[in-house]
Amino acid sequence: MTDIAVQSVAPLLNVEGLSASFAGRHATIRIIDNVSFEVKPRRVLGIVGESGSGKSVTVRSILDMLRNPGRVDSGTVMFNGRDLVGLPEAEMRKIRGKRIAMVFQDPQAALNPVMTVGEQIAEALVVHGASRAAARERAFELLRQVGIPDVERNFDQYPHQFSGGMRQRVVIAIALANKPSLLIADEPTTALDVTIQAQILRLLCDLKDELGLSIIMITHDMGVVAELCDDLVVMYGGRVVERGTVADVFSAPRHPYTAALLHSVPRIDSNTGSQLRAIPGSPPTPARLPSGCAFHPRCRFAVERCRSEVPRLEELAPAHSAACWVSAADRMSVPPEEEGLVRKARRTLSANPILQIEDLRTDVNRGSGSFFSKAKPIFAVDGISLEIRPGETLGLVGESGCGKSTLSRTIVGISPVAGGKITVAGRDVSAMNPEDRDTIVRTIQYVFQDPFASLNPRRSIAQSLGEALGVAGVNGEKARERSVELLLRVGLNEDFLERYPYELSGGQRQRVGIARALATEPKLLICDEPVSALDVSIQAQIINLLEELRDELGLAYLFIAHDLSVVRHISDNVAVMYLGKIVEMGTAEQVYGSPQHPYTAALISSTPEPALDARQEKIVLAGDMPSPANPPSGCRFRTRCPIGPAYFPEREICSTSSPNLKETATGQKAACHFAGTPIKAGTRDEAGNG
Amino acid sequence: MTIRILPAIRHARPIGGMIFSVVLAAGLCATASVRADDGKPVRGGTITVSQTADAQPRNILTLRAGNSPWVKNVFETLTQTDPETFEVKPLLAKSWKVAADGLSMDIVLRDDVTFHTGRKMTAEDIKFTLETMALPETAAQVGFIAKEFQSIDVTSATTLTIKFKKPLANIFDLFEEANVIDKETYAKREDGSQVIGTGPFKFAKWSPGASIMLERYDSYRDKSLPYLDSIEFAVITDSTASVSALRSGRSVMATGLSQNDLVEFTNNPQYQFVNSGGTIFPLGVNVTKAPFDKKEVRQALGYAIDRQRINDQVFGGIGVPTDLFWGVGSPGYGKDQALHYGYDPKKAKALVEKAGATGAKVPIVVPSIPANRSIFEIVQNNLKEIGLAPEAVVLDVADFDKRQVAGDLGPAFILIHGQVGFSTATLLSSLPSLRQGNPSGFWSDQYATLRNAVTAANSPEATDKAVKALSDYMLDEAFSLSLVQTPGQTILSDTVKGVKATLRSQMLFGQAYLAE
Amino acid sequence: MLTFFLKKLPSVVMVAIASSVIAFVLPRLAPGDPAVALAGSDASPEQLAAVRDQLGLNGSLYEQYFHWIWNLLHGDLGRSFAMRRPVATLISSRLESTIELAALALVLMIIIGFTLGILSATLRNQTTKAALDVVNTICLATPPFLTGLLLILLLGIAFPILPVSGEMGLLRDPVKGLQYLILPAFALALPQAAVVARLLATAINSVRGEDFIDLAKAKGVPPGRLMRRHLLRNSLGPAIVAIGLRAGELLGGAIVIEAIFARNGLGQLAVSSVQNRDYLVLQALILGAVLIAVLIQLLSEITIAALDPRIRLEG
Amino acid sequence: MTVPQSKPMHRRWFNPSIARYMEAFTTTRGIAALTAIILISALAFLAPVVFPGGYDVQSRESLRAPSFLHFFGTDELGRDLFVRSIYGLRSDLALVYFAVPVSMVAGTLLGLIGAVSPRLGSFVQRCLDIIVGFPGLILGICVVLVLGAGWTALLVVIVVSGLPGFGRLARATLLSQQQREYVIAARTLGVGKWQIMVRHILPNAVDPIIVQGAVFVVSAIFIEAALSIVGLGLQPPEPSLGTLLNNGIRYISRAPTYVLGPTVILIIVALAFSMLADALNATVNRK
Repeated sequence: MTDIAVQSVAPLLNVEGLSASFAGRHATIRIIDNVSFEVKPRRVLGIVGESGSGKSVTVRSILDMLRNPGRVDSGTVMFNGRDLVGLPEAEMRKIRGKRIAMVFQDPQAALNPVMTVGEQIAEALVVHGASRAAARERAFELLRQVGIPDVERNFDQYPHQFSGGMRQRVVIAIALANKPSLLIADEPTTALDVTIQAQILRLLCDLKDELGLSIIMITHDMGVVAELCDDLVVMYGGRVVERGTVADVFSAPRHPYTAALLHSVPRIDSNTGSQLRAIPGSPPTPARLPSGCAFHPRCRFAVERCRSEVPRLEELAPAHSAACWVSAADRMSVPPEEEGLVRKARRTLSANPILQIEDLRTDVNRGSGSFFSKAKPIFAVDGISLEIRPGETLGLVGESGCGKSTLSRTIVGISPVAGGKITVAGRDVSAMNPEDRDTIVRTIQYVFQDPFASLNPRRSIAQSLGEALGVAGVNGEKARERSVELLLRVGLNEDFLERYPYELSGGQRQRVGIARALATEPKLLICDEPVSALDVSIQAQIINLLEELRDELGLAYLFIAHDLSVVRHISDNVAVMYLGKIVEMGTAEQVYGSPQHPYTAALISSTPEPALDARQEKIVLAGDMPSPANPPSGCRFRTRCPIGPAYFPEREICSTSSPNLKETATGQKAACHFAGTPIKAGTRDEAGNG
Repeated sequence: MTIRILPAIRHARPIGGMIFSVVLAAGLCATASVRADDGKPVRGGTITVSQTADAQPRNILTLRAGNSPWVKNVFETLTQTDPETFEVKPLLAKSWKVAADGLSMDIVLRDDVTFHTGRKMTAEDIKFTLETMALPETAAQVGFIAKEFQSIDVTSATTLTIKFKKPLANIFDLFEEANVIDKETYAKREDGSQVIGTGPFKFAKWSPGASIMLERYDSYRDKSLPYLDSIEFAVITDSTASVSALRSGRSVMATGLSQNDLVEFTNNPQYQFVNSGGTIFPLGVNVTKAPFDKKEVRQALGYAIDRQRINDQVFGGIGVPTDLFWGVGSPGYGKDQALHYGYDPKKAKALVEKAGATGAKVPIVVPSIPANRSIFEIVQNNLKEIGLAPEAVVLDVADFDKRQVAGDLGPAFILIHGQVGFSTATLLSSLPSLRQGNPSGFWSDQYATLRNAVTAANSPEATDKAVKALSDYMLDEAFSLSLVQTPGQTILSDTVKGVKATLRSQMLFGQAYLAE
Repeated sequence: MLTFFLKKLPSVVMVAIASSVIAFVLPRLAPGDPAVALAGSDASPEQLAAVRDQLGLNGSLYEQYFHWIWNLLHGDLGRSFAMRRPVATLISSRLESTIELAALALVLMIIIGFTLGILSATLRNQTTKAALDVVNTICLATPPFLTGLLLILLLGIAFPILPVSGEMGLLRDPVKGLQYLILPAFALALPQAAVVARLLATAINSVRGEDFIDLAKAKGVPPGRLMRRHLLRNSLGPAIVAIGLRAGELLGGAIVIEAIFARNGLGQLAVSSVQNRDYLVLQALILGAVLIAVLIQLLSEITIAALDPRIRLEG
Repeated sequence: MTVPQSKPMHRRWFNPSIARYMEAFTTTRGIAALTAIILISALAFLAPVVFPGGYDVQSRESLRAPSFLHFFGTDELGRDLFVRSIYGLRSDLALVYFAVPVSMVAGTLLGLIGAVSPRLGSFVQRCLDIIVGFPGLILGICVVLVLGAGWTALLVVIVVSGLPGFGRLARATLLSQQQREYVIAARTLGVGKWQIMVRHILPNAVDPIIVQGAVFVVSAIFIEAALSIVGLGLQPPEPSLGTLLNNGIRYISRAPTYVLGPTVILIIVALAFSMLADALNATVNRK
């Protein structure tokens, strides 16, 4: 990622004053307004912004691919000296996929489920004039190029037979088919796990160098920007608020929003004693954009002028522009914020665990058998033991599919227990009879990932809270009082009672979700990815709230997340899960400070950090997590393990015996025959698949 | 066009009657015996006849609409009445003699008759046939006549003697319907696999619900007959479809058409009407149920109903509005009596008021047949005018029939009887409306006496007198009111000649041939 | 596939048993008597009783049911009361007419449905689209018997082009047979086609919102290919379910159409056996229809699985 | 990027779902459907006021062609066909307005039984499958025969015919809702099965059921008409669109205008309700 500053080279793509809007039934809504930027050859431009900032609309406008009823209002998009705006559809089709290609966010959805991957790649060539045979030949080549193993066989597979990472590789192969000069990647790694994200970022990086591509990378993750991009455009409320090289912007952000964004994300190496510096409020929706500078309601530097006049994007330093009245006035970068508030002291921990799990197993294939045969059991949770004491937070980390959600659902009785023992508040509830459930309900509550999905859209907040209070035996006028109390507790107020979820922002909804969980006055909250569906600027608010509640109410948390930084920030203890088993468990300091299991080490290494100094060689795991229906023998991690038999064939023990979770030299427990072995960073792709 | 789904059943009813058509012949263009034969008969050829009801080979001894077009071509009877002269003519019987006391009859048979199996017909077959007619499961309308037999004695292969329990004036009604059957194969007729008779045509094939095929019987006793090689009877339940079949030349003859479809052919010289058989539509009331336990109310019904409008609007004016059940013009059919009840709603209303029945609810049971439903609509309108409150109880035909057989139809009902053509004596016992156990629940000593007088009458004058006396009594009691009698009409293309019909509208193709 | 059928077997058997009971009981609950159809309405009560006895209708209901089931398991459907023929013979003699009608209607339904559906999903011009919508709604809103009637009025009476009543086996005379078939099949297919069209259009429009369509567009795929390869194949599911549901209806539900167009199909047989209370024929028809409906349902599941590699046949 | 919605119509005292239905009647299609339905219903139910003479005024003027005196002509018994058509419409609408809601409620409950007992739920589903498998009209005919022709039988037939459709929809909603996070959330809160059904699943089943209800109105009228055509509809002389068609068909060659009036009315009604279903569907599906 060498920084070749090529200021003089003519841009490949020049977007100038681009505006687009959606024609609604009642009004036309401007989605992006006067967006300008340029992409230089062989450079990666990052476009960063939260939901509703207009970043996707911007790139779709470039290719005239706005969904109905969107349309480009004005502006020019010069590509190779030709204006793409207003180009006839037939002409445009010759550019799409041929000169400019696109990679989408969700590889799950981006591939046609009823066509084989080979066909889909070949189609990209056929529609631009290639013969069938040539297209097929080239498709094979492309599959190899993007690192798909066993190309002959996989060519005729359907997308659903591929893992998420492999699918994204296919999408990239489609994009590269016609050797385009510009690749637009719309959040290409957001839907992927950390280890897979690392793989894909590495692949993009390699391809860029290999093919001389220019890339527009859309993301909300400053970590990804730091890792991959050369130039950066920050968008907010449909406008560009800051533009410059990544180095310049990261070292001296000129717009308060950029600065706040950079600081609101927890760092994997950060001190856990202080609160996160959250941005107050929530990102605006295009339909109700604040007047003046769209950021002013959330900006701590806002002055009167910000409320009334839209700031122009001005070059405040060489090749570094920002749209801010305040920084334009003093031509200075945004001053760093003072340290976050230090949290209140934690309550002392009592000795008796509130939740204790011993050797728990959950069969997710139960009940799907037929009249004639019982279904083969699939243990998504396979022999897990852990305990949580009052006031303590256990962070549970793992990639999607590792069984962490199944574990939490088993604890609250949604998934049936197949084996082992669950003890809640001293009572063995494994049988899940009505009294057991009663104990669980009074002790444990659940905060869900998606605050929209977990609130019934047809029920007002008062009704949703009332339902929870009803279970706790609080009804009538009392319930209302209590609801208000709960709302205040989570930072909302009485006004919200009569509202419906759709009137609330994501952060507000998640607050309601937490309030609902608190209604029965539980001792333990299970937080299942409580912030991953939220915008970056909101995540910090919710994490701060959870920490506050924990400290004030003495709650214990089982905090499930795939984001290692967040887990580090909030947790006392951390457990790392892989394929139904815990592979490492210890205090946050132990696990993050000196990971003993190679999987933990790889996870930590793969997490992109929003800092330039973080650009270092990563441990990139090869391949995907196997299916729990068919786990590998011995150590379940051995197929991907950088210190396992895939690289060190002499380590046969990994294939034959399953390692137990045992104490290591540094104090935490790890389940690895070779715990603590140092790992060489680098790609393991070549050997990993096969 | 009629969509005849349930109503198809209607054609499964017996129809009959030639007397009726003779009377109408003067008024209508049709003639009974079809067209004077012009030109010489030609051998060979096949024709198609369309009929609306399916054949019922099981019921060859009963009058059935689905059998009428073909059954007399496969089977023959002892005697056959000339529809024009009413003269009883010998067919399989060579001669007969009734004893002076009227209690026995000697019959001499032809000796050249063979069944289609090739076996010679003997007196034993006649005995078997007549005995089978009497069996209840045969369900023959005239079966009750055979029950009056004391004995049947076969005296030789060609002679037999029948002894009666009492003199039987209507014995020829029985003979006319007693299709002589083959004792050996009778059981196999049921599914149509072997339908064996002595007629000019053999029963070749039956596709239930679709068609019947008749083929020439080469060993028929008259070597020149029949002229045609085969006849196909296509079952086309839909009346309009029958019309198109006729128009397209696919069929040369159609039976069972609705009045609406016939109207189209009235002025077309290429087609002829054969008015034969017919149907009586009576309105019956149960004399044991209020308000019809009062004679005034029953008589009021007679005055209330506009029979002429029923004839005009439901039957296109083709029928005869009449108060009598007997064949129009048959012995004892009193023209004045037929018009006994004129349409007089005022009088009817007064009668109802007098009886204190104003506002009485009258559920009327109606079979789900278009004609009956339409009649009901006029009847209920008429009854409302005289202050009664009629309501419909429409029953599907199977349900209705079952209740009619059981005589359980409630206070009032509109029936349909297809027995026009039988003698009055026979009708008295075969018509459900009139017989003992009738759904009107009506029976009296005087009624029984008058009925017996009709049955016993052995001269035209006596019959005339007895029937008129009975009619007077029935009109006064008004337990069942005949509303209208309509002829069943058959339509015939002029490409086929020599088609004849029996007294009860069964078609005879023995001498039919295709025009050059 | 075999395991799929095996897995479905218990529920199919259950449906079969339940429908056999219903098919047996329901017609018998209706007042009326198969013997009346034979004895005639003029019969005396004694004559009727004698016929009943001859038909074996005097046994208890249990006896009759188990007798029927026993014979059924031995492949004997029994004998029609009214027509005195084996039920199997009767049904097979009507089968051709019904199958020809249903098959042609099915083909028409698919052709018309897909054409209308694809058109209404692709048309951009709002006016034509609205017009098409109205046409579609009218088709949907007009029941088959009405369509049939209007067709008879138009093509049978006003402009006599096609025969409007009767039939001819396709095997006997393909050209004439088709002439007889076309109007009833069209009347039968039209409203169903509108349903298919509507479902297909909805499905296509919802698939249009999928990311892979954007990807295909970003590849530069032209509209025709986009429709064929991407939109249509992913939208077939609901249409196939609808076609499956309708196919059963076409087979058994052509009753009114058969009446209007004077065709001797299974629908007419069913109606006449209801009228005659010809229980055994009716029972066989009902049971057959239910089983065919179940079979068609399974077939559409198989078809959907064959079209969509993601779906595997499961019990 | 989702299309941003303008703020939905919202009134504090309104449940948002009711508000959404109201929104259906702001589209052209919705307004047209609603207007048509209100007009049709008003005309039908005010028939005794508009035509106080009733539907059974007979005369000798049979089978007349349409004229200013008789808009649709007269029938075989000389009755005004326009009057009879309106009264017939009244019968049909009365039938449909009563039977369809009953069928909707009953079908929904049957479909939702699975929430209480999954076994019972799939059993009920099988039973509904049998109803679907019954050949066309035969089920209707059998029911009418058992109950006797008339209002009751028609009501039962319509209700029963609707059950599979509503039942399946409700069950589909049930199965999808059971996977929804807010239902799982309620379960983890310890909310009872019945309460979950009433609070979460039922309200979500209502949308598709109402749309299907509007669609089924059309089918219900067709069922009435079809049964009338086989002679098992309402009892004479009470007219219904079906009996009018049935009679009209018999006179189609002599008086082709006979069937036209009832046909046009039937199509208008069907069209209005299809459009209503469309309008509701479009609104309900707009998230």
